Amino acid sequence: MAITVTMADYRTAEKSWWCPGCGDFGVLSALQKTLVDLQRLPHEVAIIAGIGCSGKIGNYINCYNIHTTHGRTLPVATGIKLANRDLTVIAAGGDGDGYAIGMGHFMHALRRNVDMTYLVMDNHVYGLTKGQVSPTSDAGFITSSTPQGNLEKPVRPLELALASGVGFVAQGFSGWVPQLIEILKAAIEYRGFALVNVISPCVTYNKVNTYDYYREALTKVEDIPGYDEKDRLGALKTVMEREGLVTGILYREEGPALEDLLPGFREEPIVSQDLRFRQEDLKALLEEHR
Amino acid sequence: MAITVTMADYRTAEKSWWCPGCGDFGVLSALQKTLVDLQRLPHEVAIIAGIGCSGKIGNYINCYNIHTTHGRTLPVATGIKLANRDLTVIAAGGDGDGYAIGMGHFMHALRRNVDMTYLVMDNHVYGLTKGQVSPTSDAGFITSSTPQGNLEKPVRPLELALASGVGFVAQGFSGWVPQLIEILKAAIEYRGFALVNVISPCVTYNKVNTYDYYREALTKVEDIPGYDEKDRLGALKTVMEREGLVTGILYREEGPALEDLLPGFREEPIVSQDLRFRQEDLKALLEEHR
Amino acid sequence: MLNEFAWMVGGQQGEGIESSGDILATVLARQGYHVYGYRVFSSRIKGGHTSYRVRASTRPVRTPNEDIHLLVAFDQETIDIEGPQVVPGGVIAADSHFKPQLPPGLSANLLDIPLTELAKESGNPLARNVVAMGATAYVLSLRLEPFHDLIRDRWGRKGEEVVAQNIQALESGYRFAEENLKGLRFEVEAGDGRSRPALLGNYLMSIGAMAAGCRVMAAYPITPASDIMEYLVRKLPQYGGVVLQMEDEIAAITTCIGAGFAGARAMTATAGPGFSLMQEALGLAATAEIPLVIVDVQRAGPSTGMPTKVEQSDLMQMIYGTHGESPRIVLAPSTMEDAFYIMFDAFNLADEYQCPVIVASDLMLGVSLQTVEDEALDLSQVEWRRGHVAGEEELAAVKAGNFERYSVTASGISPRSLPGVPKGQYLATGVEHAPTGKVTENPQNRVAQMDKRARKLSSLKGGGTRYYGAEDPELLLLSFGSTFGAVEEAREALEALGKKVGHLVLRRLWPLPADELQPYLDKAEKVLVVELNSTGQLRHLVQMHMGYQEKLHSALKYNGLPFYPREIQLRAEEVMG
Amino acid sequence: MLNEFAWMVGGQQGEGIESSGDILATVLARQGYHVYGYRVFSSRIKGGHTSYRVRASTRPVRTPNEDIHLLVAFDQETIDIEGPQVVPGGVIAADSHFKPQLPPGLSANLLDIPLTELAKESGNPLARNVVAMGATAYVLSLRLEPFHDLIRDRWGRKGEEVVAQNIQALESGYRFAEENLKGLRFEVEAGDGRSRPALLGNYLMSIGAMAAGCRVMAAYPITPASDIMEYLVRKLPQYGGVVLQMEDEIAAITTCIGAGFAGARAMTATAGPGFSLMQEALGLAATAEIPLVIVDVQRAGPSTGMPTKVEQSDLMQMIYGTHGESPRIVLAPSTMEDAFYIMFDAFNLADEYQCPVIVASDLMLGVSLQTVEDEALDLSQVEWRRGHVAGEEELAAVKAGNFERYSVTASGISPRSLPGVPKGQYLATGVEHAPTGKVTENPQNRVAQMDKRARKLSSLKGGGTRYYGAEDPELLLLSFGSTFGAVEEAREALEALGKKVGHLVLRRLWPLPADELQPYLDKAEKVLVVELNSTGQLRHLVQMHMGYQEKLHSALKYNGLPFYPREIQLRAEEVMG
Ligand SMILES: Cc1ncc(C[n+]2csc(CCOP(=O)(O)OP(=O)(O)O)c2C)c(N)n1
Ligand SMILES: Cc1ncc(C[n+]2csc(CCOP(=O)(O)OP(=O)(O)O)c2C)c(N)n1
Ligand code: SF4
Ligand code: SF4
Ligand SMILES: [Mg+2]
Ligand SMILES: [Mg+2]
Repeated sequence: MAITVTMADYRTAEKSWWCPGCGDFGVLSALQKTLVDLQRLPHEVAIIAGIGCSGKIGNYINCYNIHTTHGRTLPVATGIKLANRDLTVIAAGGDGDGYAIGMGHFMHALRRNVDMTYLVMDNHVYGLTKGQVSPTSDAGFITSSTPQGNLEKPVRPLELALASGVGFVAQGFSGWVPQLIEILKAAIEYRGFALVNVISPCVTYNKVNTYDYYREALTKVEDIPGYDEKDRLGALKTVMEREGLVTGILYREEGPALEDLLPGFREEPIVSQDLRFRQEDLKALLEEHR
Repeated sequence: MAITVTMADYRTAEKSWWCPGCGDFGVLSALQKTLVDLQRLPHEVAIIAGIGCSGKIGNYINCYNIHTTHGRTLPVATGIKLANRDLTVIAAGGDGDGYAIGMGHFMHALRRNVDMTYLVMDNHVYGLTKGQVSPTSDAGFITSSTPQGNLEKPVRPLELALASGVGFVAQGFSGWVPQLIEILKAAIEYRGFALVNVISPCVTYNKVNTYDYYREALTKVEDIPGYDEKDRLGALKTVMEREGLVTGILYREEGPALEDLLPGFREEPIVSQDLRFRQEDLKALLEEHR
Repeated sequence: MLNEFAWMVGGQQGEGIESSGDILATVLARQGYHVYGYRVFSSRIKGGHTSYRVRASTRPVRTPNEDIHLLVAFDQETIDIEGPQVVPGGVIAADSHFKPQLPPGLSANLLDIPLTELAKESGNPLARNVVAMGATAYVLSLRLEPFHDLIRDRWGRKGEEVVAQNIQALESGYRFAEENLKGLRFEVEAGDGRSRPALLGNYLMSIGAMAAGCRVMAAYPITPASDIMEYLVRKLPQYGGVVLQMEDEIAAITTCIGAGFAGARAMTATAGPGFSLMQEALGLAATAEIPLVIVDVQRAGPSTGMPTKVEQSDLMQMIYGTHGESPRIVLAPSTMEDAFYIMFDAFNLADEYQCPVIVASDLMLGVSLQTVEDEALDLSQVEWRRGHVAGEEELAAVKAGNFERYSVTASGISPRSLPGVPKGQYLATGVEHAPTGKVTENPQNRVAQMDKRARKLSSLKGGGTRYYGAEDPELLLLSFGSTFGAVEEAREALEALGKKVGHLVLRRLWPLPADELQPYLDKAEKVLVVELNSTGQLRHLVQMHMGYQEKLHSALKYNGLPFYPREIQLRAEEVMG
Repeated sequence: MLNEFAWMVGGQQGEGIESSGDILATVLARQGYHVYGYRVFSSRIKGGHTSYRVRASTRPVRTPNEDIHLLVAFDQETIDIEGPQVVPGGVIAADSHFKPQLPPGLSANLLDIPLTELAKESGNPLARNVVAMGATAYVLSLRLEPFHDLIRDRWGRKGEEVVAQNIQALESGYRFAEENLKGLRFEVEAGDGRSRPALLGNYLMSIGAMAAGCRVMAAYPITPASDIMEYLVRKLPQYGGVVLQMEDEIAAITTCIGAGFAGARAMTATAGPGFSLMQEALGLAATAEIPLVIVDVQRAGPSTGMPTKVEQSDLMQMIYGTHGESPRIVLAPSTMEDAFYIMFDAFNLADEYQCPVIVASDLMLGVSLQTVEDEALDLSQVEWRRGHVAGEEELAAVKAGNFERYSVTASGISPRSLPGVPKGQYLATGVEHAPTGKVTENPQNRVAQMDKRARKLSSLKGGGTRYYGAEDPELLLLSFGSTFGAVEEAREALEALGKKVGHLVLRRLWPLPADELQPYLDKAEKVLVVELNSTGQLRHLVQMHMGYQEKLHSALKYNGLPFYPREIQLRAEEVMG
């Protein structure tokens, strides 16, 4: 019984709330296309979105969606994956969501290594709250909350991820959808935590980091001679030297996901298991306290 | 008027609640000695402690102390420094406090770069709550919350700090007090955010990462030929290759602290300024809305 | 001849609706009208229906109302949604470009006006809203010069050509309306000619905070509180202060706690979700006795809820949030002027009582614009009280490290010392502590410290409760916060109908000023508690602490919109029977 | 002949006080005594006074009391602090090594016993507490064999020599006491010979959770809740479940929300500070209608407070925490057995009502040890209700992407679908949403969804309120949680004095089961609400929702210690006048 999944399956009837030209449109269509290419069924996919313009993505993609509180996509995604390991789990949010309020969870998800994809729509600004500085904003960037320019060093998510020891680190650009689809496919198929930072311009509040700017500035790792996605330190060096302006799969290392290591964790998803206890189970437990 | 500060000035009458042999004793005395060496007056020093065995430090050192909620030392310290930039501000807490619940603040303090020292008493375990796994616990470490061994990759604070772009990164060992004093002096004198991760063994709940273990395993950067504290990537390489088992000042780069960049921020501490508004000030503000 | 009129513009978000409203409000305010501007917007950046309502009067106005004299429509949706509010004989000026249609049943006059076309002709295709201003001036019989002045103020920097284009746009709109409406317009009483500033409540609160000495502000962006951070980040540096956008609300509040510990006046501003995240730290400030001011600009909850809609539903959390039992003060401004003054009280009380003070604002108060009288913001009226701060003399006798920061006093208030001051060293902590601040679990000490902290607030005087209306009211309206204006108008309307109605406005919500409430509650036959929430939180608070179960009734609204005076009046009549 | 006796051991933390208490409790439980063990400890790892109290009886015991028959003192501090609780004629067995002194005024008998010395002689210098067990056996006239058995069970793995050493230590203690006390000992009634398991409340709760199908547990360590995580991390993997220690409590609760959304039964356990951090996420679960169970093992607040001391002071936050207005259920177990059963109710209600359920435990219930009857934990008594989960058939008719997860039903409860089930896709969100879950700010929809969520709980039946005592009581004692045992003993004591006293125990705290309370409150002349907090939170809840202001009185305690029966009795007598 070959069910064929098409783009239509991943669309919803909702009118988009995004501004025309917003980078998130590219991300949405890349993600939909990826899931179609992978022939995942919509009901077997869970997308966990944060709060922000980016977090609205759940309104536009037909699958199981949860819109969390601001910054909490990753622990929510962790819970979903533990409860039902058969699902394709994708956390998606903005740079503020993931790297400001969600920073703690981000750093810990990297090392916890539950099998999921984390897709960050990084526009270097707070879109939904109307244009404040974000953790990835460039130094000197002028916003409503930094009228004299951003004074803080930007968070460098790729460098942090590489330094953290996680096994899959990539960056895409919503202006380069075909590459993004390839990255997302690899990320979803990767067994473990996969970071995909996607440069997704905000056409309304970020007049500096625009599509044009990135088309000029970004280099694909495919185009860097001798680039080796297995060399963590090399990847770090490249990212540092190029100030994060690279796209592609920057690092990939196969290894077990947390689910493969958890003692007693079964192949069968928790939600499908028979959860009933027997009186003997109880008895055995009480016996230890006698 | 030469007031001389002595160790006695930094002592309190409190009986210690730490276990005999706890690494935090070494940290406490190194810190006291550092402040004496720097001849800082106790009332000009503010120590911001977290929750944990480590967080009890404020009970034993006579200066202005604040014991925050778990994990919040760094923003509290930020507020103190902004309010009174003349103070010597030292945040101090445990590995759980700083790298678990406090991880988000840690990563952001690194890039915000307010002038303060962050002293982490890293024992790779939760002491005060009786021995659960901590973010820096070794892989496989057995604790009450990881009875089958820790499955997560340890947080590598030094690597993260180096990757974040902060200007001062050091590691000390509470078994090597003289080196620790030198590190702390440099950190306190450094203008900007200075991370000092101190390996401070928990003799009660960590029987793996003991004094003896560290005396064997640790290398001082002074003893690494050609080590260059100005080379960020080199530092990262050394730390990665040696799995964090190095002590000394790993990286130092002079540069302005946030306070030096803040528009309108005065030399005179906020708390000493005359805060009263004049009716003219008010008038001028209202004028803009007419 | 109208002595009051209302205007509305509606269209898609991102189409300049907000600036249209601001322009009209400013022009009217400059001519001596009292103005109230209220925006309805949604959680998206571009697109989606939005509206801006300007109410102007020769008397002070403090709330929006439902009757619109002129509706400017940039799309059909605006006519469909907002049209029913247009008064009989009112005008709907709609851009010809979308071929406007009056739905059946509307008795308004349609002015089908080529806004887009006229703007293009003026040479500035973006000047659509200026054309609409021209039509507005005609319909409301307003002089054009003040619009000219404003155009010069706004666009003067861009050169004479731009000014000329806008003036042309303005005049073409006026002329078009004149030619087509042919005298079908409203005559309005002139303003008193006094120009008044018109500001958002969020700005008045920010100015109040600065004026009250706030020099450290740390926050995290959130609708509808972000304005406060954004205003202060522009202004505070002029006064040596600093604003930091932190990584989250926990960092924001704890930064303020640090600054407060060090002796600065520090505040944060947030809305529900951020306020929930602050609960743990709130308890720290209360227990370590650190002054702290939190502004909660309430929006429709729970959870993310409706970020751009108004509600007054965080009251219970303000009072009962955080685990355990700890003192805090909750103040609610109910007028724009008080949004300014209340910040002085907030900082004074925080310093005097060494505890968190929560200012309960709400979206309507925060993002509405209102004219205020210049004299109404008067610094000579404010006090400056910093509480018991032990200086060098007082500390001179202290033995090193023995300062009793948490001494058990009769008032419950203990002297505090500030870092940097010799001999004042102590440990501030959220752990239960001895008078020196050092940790102890001694049961007697525990009770002494709990009682001391609780006792502090028992000396609070003067809750600022205000009363309006009849001596012996049949019905007492009880309100707080932004509903004030609507409730007052309802009361006046009822009074005009010969009903004996009173209106009691709470200012201090916690500790509940029972002494101030009691005489009124005792006297009233029935009490109608008006609140923008679904459960009647204030009503329950009164029941819990004062009783009066049988007398209390609720007027509740929780669909995201503010109360209109008429709704309150109807509910009041229902309750009076 | 005593049918009940109490024993205490005291010394410095880290000296094996806890294991001494556990040994005695186990031996007594094996012999058929009903046992209650209560530890007093502090927030430090080594050093600092600590004590462990074991109360044993031939009848069930549910609370510690103040009278001690035998106090084992490892230091002078123990004698000074705990000595006054020793009954006249009781014994203080103190280690000679610290030269024990009876302070003036104590009428107890001092047994100056070389515990350290005798341990050394036994060949195991660490066996000091085993020597003390020997003395205990003598003083309380207990047979030695059960101690032998326990020694074999505990140390058997370490080889015969260790066993022999411990047996020698035990016997030397017995002999020393025998020789020195010369018959000065208590005769106690024998136990019924039924061996009963003795467990911490935290463990019973953990077992209850597992038995109720909880398979995902995420938490962050915190006293006194960590036991739950630590117990489950050892046991859950045997049943295919998983426990994760997260980076903080926000991660813990949101992990549970994710698991709940996916259809697992998930829980977190925490204490006050962690619970405060969970406030924002609590509102998400309530608004997105995701089942969630949170255990709050309350400790003395506010802020960090006294982490190792008991309090019941998070009640208001459980009910009114988080911004905005959202449904939740709060249950409080008041017995050890119910700590087990209540987890079934918690998970059933969370699933049925699709909302957070908070289990209000407290430190005393959590870390005390008590014997339970084997039959008392009976799985055939429990129900298994998962609420309305739409399966494939029900979803078959759904048009792609149109499942109405939040349909507005009469009961307020809507069908939910689980990820992985075809056609059930929807958006779960804390933003106000249409029936499909998609974001909308429509005012009518808003009211419909708010009312729907609120309506859910109105169908809740059976709060589980229990009543004990006189038909027409002069005084009604109202309690919840761990004070149950003490209140019952007080009631029995008053009854024995001929007073007509009733005792009403709440189980569901929220929604307050007014229907169950009312008949009792109506009948009672006076009501004494017993709670371990300083403001009378339950009392205020009753006032707020039911009135009865004049009848209600409070018995409060907030020094960190549990209520003793006598204290409640005294307060009751005071109130009765
Ligand atoms: C606890 C909390 N704080 C603040 C907010 C307000 N808020 C909504 S979205 C957002 C940030 C948006 O920035 P980002 O994550 O970069 O998303 P973008 O809109 O740029 O896609 C903030 C601060 C919130 N919803 N919850
Ligand atoms: C919000 C909150 N969660 C949990 C705790 C309990 N707690 C106290 S200390 C601590 C961790 C201690 O570990 P660490 O920071 O490494 O300090 P150490 O005791 O090892 O020095 C925890 C989880 C708390 N106090 N507050
Ligand atoms: S504001 Fe920016 S991020 Fe948000 S929808 Fe518009 S373009 Fe996209
Ligand atoms: S438990 Fe460990 S960290 Fe805590 S005081 Fe003892 S040795 Fe130090
Ligand atoms: Mg963004
Ligand atoms: Mg630690």
